[in-house]
Amino acid sequence: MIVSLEHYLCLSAVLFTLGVFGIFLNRKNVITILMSIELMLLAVNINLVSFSSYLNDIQGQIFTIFVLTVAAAEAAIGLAILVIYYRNSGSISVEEINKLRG
Amino acid sequence: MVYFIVFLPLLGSIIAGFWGRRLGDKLSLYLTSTLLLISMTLSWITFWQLSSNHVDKVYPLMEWMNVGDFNVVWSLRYDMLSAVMMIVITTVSAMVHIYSIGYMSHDNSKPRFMSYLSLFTFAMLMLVTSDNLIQLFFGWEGVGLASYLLIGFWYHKPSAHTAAMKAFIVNRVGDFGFILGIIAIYSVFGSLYFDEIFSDVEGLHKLSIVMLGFKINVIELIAILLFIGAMGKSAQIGLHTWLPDAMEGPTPVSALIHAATMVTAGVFLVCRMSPLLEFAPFALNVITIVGAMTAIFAATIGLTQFDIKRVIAYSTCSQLGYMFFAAGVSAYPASMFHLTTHAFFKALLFLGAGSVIHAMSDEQDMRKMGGIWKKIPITYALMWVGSLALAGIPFFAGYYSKDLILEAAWAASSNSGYFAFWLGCLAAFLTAFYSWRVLLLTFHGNFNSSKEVLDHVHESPFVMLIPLFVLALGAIFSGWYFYNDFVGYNWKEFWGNSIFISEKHKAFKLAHYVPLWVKYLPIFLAILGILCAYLFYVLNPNLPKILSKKFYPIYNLFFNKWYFDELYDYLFVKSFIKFGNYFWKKGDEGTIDRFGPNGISKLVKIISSKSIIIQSGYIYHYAFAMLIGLVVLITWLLLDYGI
Amino acid sequence: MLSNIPILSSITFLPLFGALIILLTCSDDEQGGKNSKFVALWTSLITFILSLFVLFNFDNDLNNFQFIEKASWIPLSNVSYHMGVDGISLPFVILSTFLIPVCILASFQSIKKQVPLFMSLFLILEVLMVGTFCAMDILVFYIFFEAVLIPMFLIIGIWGGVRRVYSAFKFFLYTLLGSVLMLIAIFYIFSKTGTTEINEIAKFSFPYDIQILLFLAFFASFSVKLPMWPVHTWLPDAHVEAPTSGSVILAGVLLKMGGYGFLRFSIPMFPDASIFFAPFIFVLSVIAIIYTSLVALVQNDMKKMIAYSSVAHMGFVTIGAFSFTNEGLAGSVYQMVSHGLISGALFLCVGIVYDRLHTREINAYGGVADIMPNFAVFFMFMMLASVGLPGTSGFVGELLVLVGIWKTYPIVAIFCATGLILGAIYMLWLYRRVMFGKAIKEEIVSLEKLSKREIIIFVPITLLIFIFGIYATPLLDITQLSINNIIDITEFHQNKNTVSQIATLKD
Amino acid sequence: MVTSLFFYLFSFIITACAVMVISSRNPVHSVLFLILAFFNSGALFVILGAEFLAMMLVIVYVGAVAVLFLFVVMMLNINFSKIKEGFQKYFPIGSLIGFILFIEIILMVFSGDLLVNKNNELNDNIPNTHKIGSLLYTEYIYVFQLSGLILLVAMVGAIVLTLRDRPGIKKQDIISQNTRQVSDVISIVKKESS
Amino acid sequence: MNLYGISGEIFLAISGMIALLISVFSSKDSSLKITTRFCNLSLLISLILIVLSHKNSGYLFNEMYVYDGLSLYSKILIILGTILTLLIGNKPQKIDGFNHPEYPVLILFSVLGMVLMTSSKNLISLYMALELQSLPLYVIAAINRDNLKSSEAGLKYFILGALSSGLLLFGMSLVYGAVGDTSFSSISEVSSQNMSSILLVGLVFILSGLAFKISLVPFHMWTPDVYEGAPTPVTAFFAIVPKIAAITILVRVTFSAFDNAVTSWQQIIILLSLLSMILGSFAAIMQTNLKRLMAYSSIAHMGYALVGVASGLLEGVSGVLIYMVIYIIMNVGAFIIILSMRRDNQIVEEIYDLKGISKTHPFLAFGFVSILFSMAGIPPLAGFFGKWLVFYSAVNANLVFLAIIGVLTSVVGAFYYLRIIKIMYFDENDVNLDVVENKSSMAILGLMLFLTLSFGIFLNWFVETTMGIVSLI
Repeated sequence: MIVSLEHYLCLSAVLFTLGVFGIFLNRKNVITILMSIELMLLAVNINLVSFSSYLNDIQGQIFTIFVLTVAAAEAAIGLAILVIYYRNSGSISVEEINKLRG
Repeated sequence: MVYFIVFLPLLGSIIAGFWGRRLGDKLSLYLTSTLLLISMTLSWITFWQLSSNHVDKVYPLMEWMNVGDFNVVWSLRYDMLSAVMMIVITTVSAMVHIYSIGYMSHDNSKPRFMSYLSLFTFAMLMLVTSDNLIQLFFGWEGVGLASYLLIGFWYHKPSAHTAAMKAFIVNRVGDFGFILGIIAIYSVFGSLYFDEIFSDVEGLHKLSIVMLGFKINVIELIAILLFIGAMGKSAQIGLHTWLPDAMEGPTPVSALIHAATMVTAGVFLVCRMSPLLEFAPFALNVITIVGAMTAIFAATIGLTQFDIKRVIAYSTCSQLGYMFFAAGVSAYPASMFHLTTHAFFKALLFLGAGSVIHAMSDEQDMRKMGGIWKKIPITYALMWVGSLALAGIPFFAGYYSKDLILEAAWAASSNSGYFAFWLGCLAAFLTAFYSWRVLLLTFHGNFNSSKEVLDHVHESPFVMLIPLFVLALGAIFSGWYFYNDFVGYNWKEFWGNSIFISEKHKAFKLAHYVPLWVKYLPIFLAILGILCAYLFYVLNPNLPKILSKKFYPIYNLFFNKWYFDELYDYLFVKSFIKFGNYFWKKGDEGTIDRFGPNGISKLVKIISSKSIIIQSGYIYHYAFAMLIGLVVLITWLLLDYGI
Repeated sequence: MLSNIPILSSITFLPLFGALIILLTCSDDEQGGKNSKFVALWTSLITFILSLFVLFNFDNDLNNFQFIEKASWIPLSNVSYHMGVDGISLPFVILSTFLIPVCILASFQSIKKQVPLFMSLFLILEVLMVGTFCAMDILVFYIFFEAVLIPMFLIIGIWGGVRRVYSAFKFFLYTLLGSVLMLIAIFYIFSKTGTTEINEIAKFSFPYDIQILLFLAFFASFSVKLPMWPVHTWLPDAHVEAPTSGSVILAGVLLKMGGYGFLRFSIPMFPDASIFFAPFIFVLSVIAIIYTSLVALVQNDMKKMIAYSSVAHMGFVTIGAFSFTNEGLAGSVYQMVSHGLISGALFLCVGIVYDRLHTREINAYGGVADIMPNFAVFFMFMMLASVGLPGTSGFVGELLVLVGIWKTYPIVAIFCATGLILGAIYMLWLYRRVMFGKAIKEEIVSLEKLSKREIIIFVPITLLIFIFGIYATPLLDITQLSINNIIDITEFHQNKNTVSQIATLKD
Repeated sequence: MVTSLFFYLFSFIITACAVMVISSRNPVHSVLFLILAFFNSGALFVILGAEFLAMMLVIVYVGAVAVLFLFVVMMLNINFSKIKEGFQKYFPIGSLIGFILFIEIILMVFSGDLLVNKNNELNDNIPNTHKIGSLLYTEYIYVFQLSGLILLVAMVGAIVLTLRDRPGIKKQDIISQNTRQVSDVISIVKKESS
Repeated sequence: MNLYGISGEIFLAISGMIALLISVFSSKDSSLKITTRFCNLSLLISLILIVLSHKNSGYLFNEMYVYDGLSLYSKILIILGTILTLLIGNKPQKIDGFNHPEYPVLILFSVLGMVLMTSSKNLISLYMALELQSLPLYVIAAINRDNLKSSEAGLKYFILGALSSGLLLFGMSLVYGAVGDTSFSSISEVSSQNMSSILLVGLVFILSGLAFKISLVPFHMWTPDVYEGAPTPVTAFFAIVPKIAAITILVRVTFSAFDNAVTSWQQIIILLSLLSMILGSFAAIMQTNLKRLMAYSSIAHMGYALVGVASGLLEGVSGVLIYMVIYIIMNVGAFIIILSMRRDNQIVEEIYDLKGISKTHPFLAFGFVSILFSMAGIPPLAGFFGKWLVFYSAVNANLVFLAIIGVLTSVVGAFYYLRIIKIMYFDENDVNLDVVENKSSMAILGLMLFLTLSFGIFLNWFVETTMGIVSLI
């Protein structure tokens, strides 16, 4: 049995869905949400790489590199924002981030 | 000359109305009266000229409106019908103007009063001289306006302005019919000019239209609609309720407008439209019946009233009924004849009553009068003249005209004609009765009011008495003088084209050849009426009370004017207000606004407050919303794509 | 010489300059207020004189638009700034330019706060009104038509009475909701015909079902503006709360935009749909006449009563317009002009006593005739004109409408004519309760008489109503040819319909 | 066969780790599972023939990002928060939507529309890293520069947000130390002799 | 390689770094001021460079970067919008509690991201540019770092933004998989032959990601919260500038990459625009916070603008481009007014604080009234013309129902604009407002007011220009 592109895509679909689940079913803290986002990006990366591999096209891998870069940058900024939020409110519980609403 | 006759009163009205205060009371009084006198003189002169040369003329003034075929030109039509009306109007009006100088001497807005009077005269003259229906309607409404203004002249009195309003509105009901009639005429004949209408009527009289599924003969419809207008103005049964109330106005007004001239406008209209009515037999029957009913109905009420002016007002109403049924049996000349004579004697009666009221310090209730004939003998005498004329005692004016009408009704030998005849005879009896009831209650018997009033009773000044004399002359001699021309053997030549009687309708021709008993029955009844009145109010003063108790329901019905006011109040006034409130509260506010703008705005607010619920502030809700959106979009597109 | 000057644009935009001058130079204090009043008055007067110029140079015998000005605006989409007047629009242009100075004069005393703003809003209103009536491009028309909401909203809202906010919102949103659908219809027409020229569109014949939809969209706008029953409920509120001059303009000109719209757009552009909907409109109009007259009868608020009477009178307008007869259409235009004058004057009358007593409750008055005789005369005249007494312009309009409708549907005419009776009832009752009786109340006795300024306001209106009442030909002549055009169109389509019906019967 | 075995192994671990990441109550555990997931993804990349990316994933993600996460988690000293009641209520609908999404992606994957075109024949002689290197600085220089800017911005952003000078903290200030004058520091007070 | 076509952006990047240095090394008190001025200046210069360099159109870097009319148009708008927001937000920054000299630098980089975004012709460059523009935005949303609301706004913006870029990226990966290439021209080619389901799903994901940036319902959820929480000058920037770039790239993706799959994306766009119009109009009614209200208003406006895209016609796109100009004009005006009003030394946020300012500050009130009427779409103000163009194109594309819903929601929308007018003009003044009428702001307000009032005059110029632009996409 040969591992086909579909397999990878299914894996990425699972990861992506889990990431999504992590975002909106998470009631604990924001960091987990950030990690879920990383999971989504991971899914994307798997997609890209597998496509790249099966298409015999290097573009996908290059795209992945940039995605990784951006993900790192995003994580930095996200965590920075998280830190200042924590400084201000003393909590990063998702349930408590609702001062702005309506 | 005709221009002057018509516009001099207008001139007077404008001057007195706008500059009356600056001119001063006296000047405006004399000015308007003088102008009216000139107008009167001129109208007599032109009348004589016309009756000698019989040339009808139309004097154009200016264009009014012009839309396609619908064009109306202001113009003055001078034919015999107009001429007769003009002399009646100007004469009575001039007399009333002069009378008012004395009567209104204590009032402090005389110029206004004179202005209104002159305005009325102008409007009335416009009415009778109009060459087309629209201008006639102008005059028609103009007199209505003047009547409104004059009834409400003492606008401090609630009863006065209520009566004024009532008069205007009831007249409007009539106008409603009239204007529709005019429009119907236009739609049938394509013209509004009398000559053109009358020349076409023969060819079109079988035309009919379909309305609400009914097929209606147009000429009949027009005739009925016009008659509704005439009913309103001439206070025929159903639309009569304003006339008695109109007595709230100053007495000269009652004399001029509500006895001699304006109320006869309906009769004039019917006569004017005679060429058309002749082709509407059904409408003529209606006119006869309504006229006859009004004659008897008003007379019954007149029996029981205590206000001197109201009695005379009901008598006017009754006499108008006579005129109508005369017209209804196609005896238009007779109708016009009665109109003329009636103008004189009824104006005389009113002015006489005014003189009495003046003498009694503005007291109108006959129960508080009595026994004053010695103090005001001239008035008393003149009232006698007027009453005799009204009762139709031979050789007074009323005798000639009223007898002829009854004869014509008999001669019509139709069911409606007989109906009118018998009711007319009965009404003649009642007329005599209540006329003498007035005379006896007012001038004979014991004085029933305070001594101060009695001391104050005095004969009116000459300026008031002179018009009375003039009118008395008319009341005595007009019948005799005009008989030949109006209804006698040369009536056809006299009226010329202004009145048309179809060959089929022979009532007027045959009126002169009725059985003797028909000729003498009215006179007999009149005398009987006088005697009865004498019996009731001099010989046995308790008799009325006994009778009224015995026939209480009937008496009460008569006394309360057949409950017409109450009925109308219930049917229209109350229900209008009820409906108005209902529409306003339940319709506009309760339904349209509630479900319309307010409902929508409420709904919008609800939707709005619901729509921000999703904006809960929680990140997972937000993410969830995004995901739902995404899933929906994908699902939709994939379904569309066919997976 | 004349043809070189863009006279319609001058009339339209001259007040804008006045408004700018006021906005830029007049401060919101006493002196600024005074200056702004006079600037506004003079600007509007000059505009009026200019518009008279148009009136006198208007050729009644030319059967198309005159004083045409055309400047390309968006050549790509074929939209242009296109102005012109014909017999239908000219009377309204003159009516607008005439009423504005009157209104400005009328608000000299009664407006106390933010006077410069008020005056400039009025001038802007004039710009928009005149523009609405002059526009020959449907989009330009819409822009003017809709923009009127802005100044009117502010006028009602800032200078209005107690419930001004509710009324202003109601007015704005009601009419906006109506007219946005028309906007879509305009786009549709534009996209199908490729032109926005009113003349060109009128030549285009839409399929029947499309006509129906387009007609409904236009109807939504104009019926609200007019207003017709049952979308009239904004009017009483707006009138009651608006300042006097606002009510005058509202009743005098803004309502006419709806009627003008029917005559200019609905009927010529969608003749088949108009014929189809005519009975429906008659029913609504008859209901309007009777219903609102009865409602007017029970009002305790003078302005509300007159507002309701406006609805009833506008019922005549629609009936006349959709009778498709010469008389009916002429009557419809005439009725609009005369109602503009009469109801405007009636609102002025109410304004005069309101300025003195600060209440519109009818019961608070009584016996005013004694104290203010001149006013009583004017009020009486206006009241009678409103009732439609012959000799006033109100009569001519109503008569012509009745004639027109009798020709097509006599039964409608009968219902319609009941309006004459009901109108008399409520107007006379109003007059009686306000003016007659003895002046007992302290505040009534101390009422001031009419000032010279107020008399100056009334005299021209009175004269016009009277002249139009006894000499209607000039105005009717102006409108005649344009009305004939409409009739030609509708007659053609009526015949076509009957022919096609016969054809289907044969099949 | 071996490849597929490894594929399933790694895939299973990744999936299990991902589940743990989002469900573990202790954020530190989550981070650790995330790291594990990244390692296994790297392995998958190797299977796919993207060695360079596999290395990068490990270096960048595990070495930098995940550690950063760990650092922050530790620093913030987050309490273990309880799962609230509301969670149960939203769970079914939430999972339903997620599930639909998943099904749809799967459906799409198996719709048969996947095209495997081989227009860009990769020369297998050249190593993956080499290929990327030769392209990254030539054809993709533009994007590469952009990524540099992004990193710069991220740095600036992170600093702007978190750097703050607290007035109370003692800090060595060399310039002020060097420019210190005697007269600024020492004031000579003459003491009156009693 | 001739880098002339990108010289403006290069200049911007370099000057951004210089600005960073300036902000660090200038003295603390004046560094914000100096950096802002420097940034303004460099924006202006880069604008000039862009205008000069975009005279011809062409591609750079393997078709990753394109310079053409569309990009020129939006770059001008973006840079002008940024300059304006920097100018009007200059003074309030200090009062609003943040004094970071890096603020203009971050904005500069974000603008760089935006201008590059509008020039993207490739998924990779699009993604990178998009990230370059959003990362600084996350930071400046939270830049008032001692304020809970600001940091919450930043957090929400970041998380949802990351989620959306995840979606976008997932979509891109799918598209890449389906096409085998990331350039728009290949996508266009493939999508014309075979619009496979994978491409379709990818398209949906991409559009969702972009919809987030334009804040279209249901990807709008961050907008009200972020607008409210972020410092007001930042909100002004958010409301005005990023939307232009996002709309432009949306146009580019739909009309350049998926130009042959109109029927596929048209439905998505219709749905998004419908929902945005409806929700934006309805939800704003209950708002009392000015910034929140502006957020919903911008959602609704984006919905209207999108109607033009939904039409799938070039004239619709031209309408959208003009709509954006009008949108900028109105929002700049509105935010000048919001920014210049203070209560207790705080920027006014509650609409009831505006009570009766028509008397105390007639010019501001007049300006705001005109702008609000314009936003409500009442002719002859600018807003009407925008709506005209987009709804007309919708009608032209037989999307009458969309146009009808559009106008109906604009009536609902009018309601809340009117409410502000009511508060300003109809209510009595009982609030003490300080107004900082700084001259440059007032001059800009005057200009915006003039444009709002007289936009009709310039309409033809815009129509012709944008039609020229879109015909070349």
